[in-house]
Amino acid sequence: MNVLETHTRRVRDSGRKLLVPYVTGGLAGDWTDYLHAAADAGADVLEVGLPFSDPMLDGPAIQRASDAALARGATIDSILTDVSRLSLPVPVVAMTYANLVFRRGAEWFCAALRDAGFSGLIVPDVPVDEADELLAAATGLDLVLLVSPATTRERRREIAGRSGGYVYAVSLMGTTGARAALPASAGELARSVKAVTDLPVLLGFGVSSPATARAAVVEADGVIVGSTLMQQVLDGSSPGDVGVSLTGMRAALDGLDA
Amino acid sequence: MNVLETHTRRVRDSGRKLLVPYVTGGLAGDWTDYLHAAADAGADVLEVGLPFSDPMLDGPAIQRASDAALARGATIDSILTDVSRLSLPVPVVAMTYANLVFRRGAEWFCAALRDAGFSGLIVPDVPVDEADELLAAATGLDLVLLVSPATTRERRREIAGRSGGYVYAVSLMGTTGARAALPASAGELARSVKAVTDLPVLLGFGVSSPATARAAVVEADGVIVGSTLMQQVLDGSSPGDVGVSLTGMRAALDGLDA
Amino acid sequence: MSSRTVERSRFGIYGGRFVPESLIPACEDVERAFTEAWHDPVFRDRLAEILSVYAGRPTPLTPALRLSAELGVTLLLKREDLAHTGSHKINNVLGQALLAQRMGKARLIAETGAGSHGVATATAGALLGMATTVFMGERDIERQQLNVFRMRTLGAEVIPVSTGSRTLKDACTEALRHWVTAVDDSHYCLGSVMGPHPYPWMVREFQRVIGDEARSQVTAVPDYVVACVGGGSNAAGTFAGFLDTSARLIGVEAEGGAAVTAGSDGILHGFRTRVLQDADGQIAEAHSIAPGLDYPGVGPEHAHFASTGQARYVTVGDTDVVAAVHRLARTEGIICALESAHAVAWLINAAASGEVPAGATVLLTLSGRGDKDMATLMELA
Amino acid sequence: MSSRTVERSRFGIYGGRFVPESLIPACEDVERAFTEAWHDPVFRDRLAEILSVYAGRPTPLTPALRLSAELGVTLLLKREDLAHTGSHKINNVLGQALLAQRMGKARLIAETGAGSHGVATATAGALLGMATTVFMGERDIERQQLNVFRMRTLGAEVIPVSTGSRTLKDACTEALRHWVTAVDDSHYCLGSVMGPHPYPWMVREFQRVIGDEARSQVTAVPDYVVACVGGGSNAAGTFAGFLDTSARLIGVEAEGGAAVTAGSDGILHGFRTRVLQDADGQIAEAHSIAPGLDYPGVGPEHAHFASTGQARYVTVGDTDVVAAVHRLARTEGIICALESAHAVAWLINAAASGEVPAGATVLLTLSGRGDKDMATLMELA
Ligand SMILES: Cc1ncc(COP(=O)(O)O)c(C=O)c1O
Ligand SMILES: Cc1ncc(COP(=O)(O)O)c(C=O)c1O
Repeated sequence: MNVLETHTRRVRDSGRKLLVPYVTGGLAGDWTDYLHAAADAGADVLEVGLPFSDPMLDGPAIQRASDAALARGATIDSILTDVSRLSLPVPVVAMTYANLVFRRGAEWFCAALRDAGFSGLIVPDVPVDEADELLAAATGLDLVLLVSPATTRERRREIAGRSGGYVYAVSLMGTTGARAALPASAGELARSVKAVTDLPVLLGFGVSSPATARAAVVEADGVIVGSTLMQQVLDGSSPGDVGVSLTGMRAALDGLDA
Repeated sequence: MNVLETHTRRVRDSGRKLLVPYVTGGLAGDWTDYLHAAADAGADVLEVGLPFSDPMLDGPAIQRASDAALARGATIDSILTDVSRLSLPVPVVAMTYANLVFRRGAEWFCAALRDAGFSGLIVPDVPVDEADELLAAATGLDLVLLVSPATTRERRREIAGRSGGYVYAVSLMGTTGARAALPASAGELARSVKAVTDLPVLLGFGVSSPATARAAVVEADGVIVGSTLMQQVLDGSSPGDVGVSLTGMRAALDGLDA
Repeated sequence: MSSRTVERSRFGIYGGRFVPESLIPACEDVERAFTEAWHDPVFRDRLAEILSVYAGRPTPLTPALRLSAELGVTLLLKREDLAHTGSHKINNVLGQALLAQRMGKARLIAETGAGSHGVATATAGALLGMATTVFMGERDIERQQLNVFRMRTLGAEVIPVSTGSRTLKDACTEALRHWVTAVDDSHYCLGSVMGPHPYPWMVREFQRVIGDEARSQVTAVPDYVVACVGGGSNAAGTFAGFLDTSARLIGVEAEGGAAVTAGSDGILHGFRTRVLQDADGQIAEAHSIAPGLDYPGVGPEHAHFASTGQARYVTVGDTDVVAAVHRLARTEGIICALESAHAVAWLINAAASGEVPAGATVLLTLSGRGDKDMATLMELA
Repeated sequence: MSSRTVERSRFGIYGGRFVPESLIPACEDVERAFTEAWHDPVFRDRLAEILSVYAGRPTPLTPALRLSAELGVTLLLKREDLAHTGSHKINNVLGQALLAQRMGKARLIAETGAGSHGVATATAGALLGMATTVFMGERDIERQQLNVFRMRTLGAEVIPVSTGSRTLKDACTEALRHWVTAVDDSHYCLGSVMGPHPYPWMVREFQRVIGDEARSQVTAVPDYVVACVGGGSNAAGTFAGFLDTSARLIGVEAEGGAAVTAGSDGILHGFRTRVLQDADGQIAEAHSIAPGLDYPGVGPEHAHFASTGQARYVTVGDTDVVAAVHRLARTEGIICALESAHAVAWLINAAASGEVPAGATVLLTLSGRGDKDMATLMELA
């Protein structure tokens, strides 16, 4: 078992709900400060986005964050270098799109991630059917696969069986982006995935507040929080501000708020 | 033989070349003064245009003269009334298009012309083949028919045979309008028409100066002068000015100039 | 001309050849050449071949299922909008251009209103390597810029006409004036069933392919055959296929250009017909949102059909026409020309009023596509 | 998906289904439905019927006599410009819209560049009574205003896309994003032989009518078969009719959008192909005067054909393309789309250089008509 999954299982088994913030790499000069702030606020895993010019599954906030990072000159290299210099208390997972993974080859890409200290990898446009090559290359890294409300029972089983680190349950049929409330599909999806795997199952897409986070973990083992944070950064929030947001969610997950 | 033809033959037979100026009826408030001036300058026949909205055989000068007359409110009625009040020393011929002739019927139209004192009629878009009805209605009026450089020998004979007053030889393939010189076709045409008729043969289209007038009557029995006069009127020339122009042409026709 | 020719040049009391003497030989040449060509299987085969491999004939007969259901009738659309250059005008123009070539002419002259006929003529000129000059009213140039650019792209010279109403009527007058100066090397490629003999007859013959095809495409004679009428060529061509049937023939004029419905007998552009005019015979300006119907006269055969009752002529106004474009677009996915939309608009009204009874079968000629009219419609949107 | 499906989803190493998990069931549904429909004679007859009575198929094969003479070759033009809505896009769209209806979908989603595919989709939506939403880059909206208005007239909603290069690539990305939210009631009607499996295969099958018709229209196998390549659907459809012959297949890309010629292996919009990109894999902006070719990727089958040599891919630049529009217009009376003019421009160059030898027979697909490009050409005039 790889580092990431050992960690996520241990947290889950400890009864703690996982908080997984997402930060777009290279979004700002001090972007890694947002990682530290997130870790300090109680994140269990950190997702670092490697921005892609055509992020097909992302809504406006992460689109704009990606564009901003690319406009600032962020590259795979620069982001991995930045991450390699950090010493973070929790595992770091890369989130990106297939074209960046395969451009110089999945082997090269996975090696680069490992060298920079990443523990896992999420590539939303590489569904399980297309994942063989990447799975083969990702030794030492967990490849986190996604399930969606549209995924059939049979596929849920297959995806959960081949996913590493956790299963990323996409709470709704849509792109990333903050929503006021989680749809009913979210809880059902988490429950149905948990029924076929003992991997931690985390809900993402639309988790944007203590309330939605708490709603999510009624069924799920944790949440992934991205767009709402990136929107804050785009609006000028400091690492400290973002830390405060995450602290609120942490508290909600821990049952301490309200 | 009608009044017009009796007159034109007599003039021709006297050795005098016919000068036939054209004036657009209703072109100006004092438009009939131009008729008087023309008569005073030695015109042998006067052509009065009844303006038509779509004068298919006219070039820019007479188009504009027609538009101006219509814009001033000229009607068949108003022009005929104006003419009926004149007492002119030479015959007056109406020149207009088929639609004005047939609108209220050729019978009505010819009667109106006769009542107003006209002696003849020219309708350039009623060729000989379509002229039966009009010829029947035009008792007492001479229907002047046109020949053109494109007219075949056989048609020339037919047209000359049915024309009254004179034969209107169109000097060139084109619309009315002043030209610097007469084309060679003009003389040939006049000669060839004269070969098949003893009616006077007058050249029109492009006769615009003493020189072109003189060139025309090398073969023809006279000239019709329109566009150049109407252009002068549009440019602000008085009846007196127009009279001076015509006097020059008269002199040229009489062999007195140069 | 012989009395036989005079006879043939007439449709009842309408038609004829009221042109300046200078044009008589040219008209006679065209008449002679067309008569010969039309009896020459080689010419007819060549025309048929070009219409097929170049212009996209036969055009389909499309059942308009959704609009039919809404109107309670069975509507069949004869799709001249699919012909090359986007309207039925190409049928006539290819015929005349081949004829002009056969006559040894090097140049084509045309008038145009909507630009459809101008584009078609420029197209035929390019195809056969003949210079092309198109006269177009300044007002039409403004509202049909797309077509003006298409003509120029095809190599034609477009000459703006600034006289009179600056629309089709004036372009036609100017083209005739120009033809007088250029008969030797130029053929006047007239765009509709109008002008001096033999044009109304010749253009009808070139356009009868619409009606002949439609006749062979229907499974039974329709109850109504409907077409818009500007000069009247698409209607004449359509009607030609159904004259010997029980179909009721309906020609739809623009309310502001309704020569048959609102005009009186007159002579314009070389022929006797029904014309919009005042008491003296001054030609009135037509007013239609459809430049191709913005004409105060109508082909003589239609004036004749109206007088005998062989066809019925009706009008619709601009508002209904624009609505009809949108209705057809949204129900059938076809954006037709504003001209053609007159026929559609009449049917919509007639089906609503019960004038066309439920269950009737209606064959309607869509004379052209609406791309050229988008600027006009955009301004209204 | 089963390994058989993975197999079928590939063209060599290209193709595949690189889409978010949310879209997998939708792609599988489309694949299943299309596979069934394509084996169902009722479906195929219905499609064939609509293509014929509605869209104007078969389109002619026109011998381009004057341009042939100038170039010293025998040029045959497959006339997709005469198809309803003005391009080959209607072939694919009618197929997909019928399929969507069969699948019980109420709505069509599409991306568009030139607007041709958007207009075609809006047309099919109107014809079948389905709501239609079209995504279009803001830059393309500016240069293709005519088509935008046509779509709206047909009742479609046109959504401007302001991300990235604001052209076809971004419209496609946005359409995919939108599809994720609307898979239940909406079919994504993709406009070319690209996207996730089964689109490249399905669209090729719907477009093979071009090649099949052309094959039956030629009297002998041509030496060259030429088509422009944006996504590659008109080329794929044309080539499909000649894959088993000795004809040399030539795909012509825009110089500034030459994914095959100047790109490298990558994954975009759900499939592996050749893409214009930087060293990291960021997608480059394409630049072409022809909005339909302004795309940094290419259909996977073309990437495969290029790698095996089954077809050859070449490029031409904007200047030659504009000249080709004018040359074809003046020699043949056909104003083709800027996209299609790429194929013409290549032939003109290749005939001049001797690359296409004198006497060769060339079949060239004119994918669409140029009306939509008049504004662009006017600016250059
Ligand atoms: C599309 C279309 N339909 C109809 C007409 C009217 O002409 P006609 O009555 O001769 O068919 C025109 C004339 O330009 C036209 O462009
Ligand atoms: C007329 C025309 N041709 C070609 C294309 C390019 O598409 P494809 O390569 O899929 O045929 C387009 C795309 O919009 C088009 O509009």
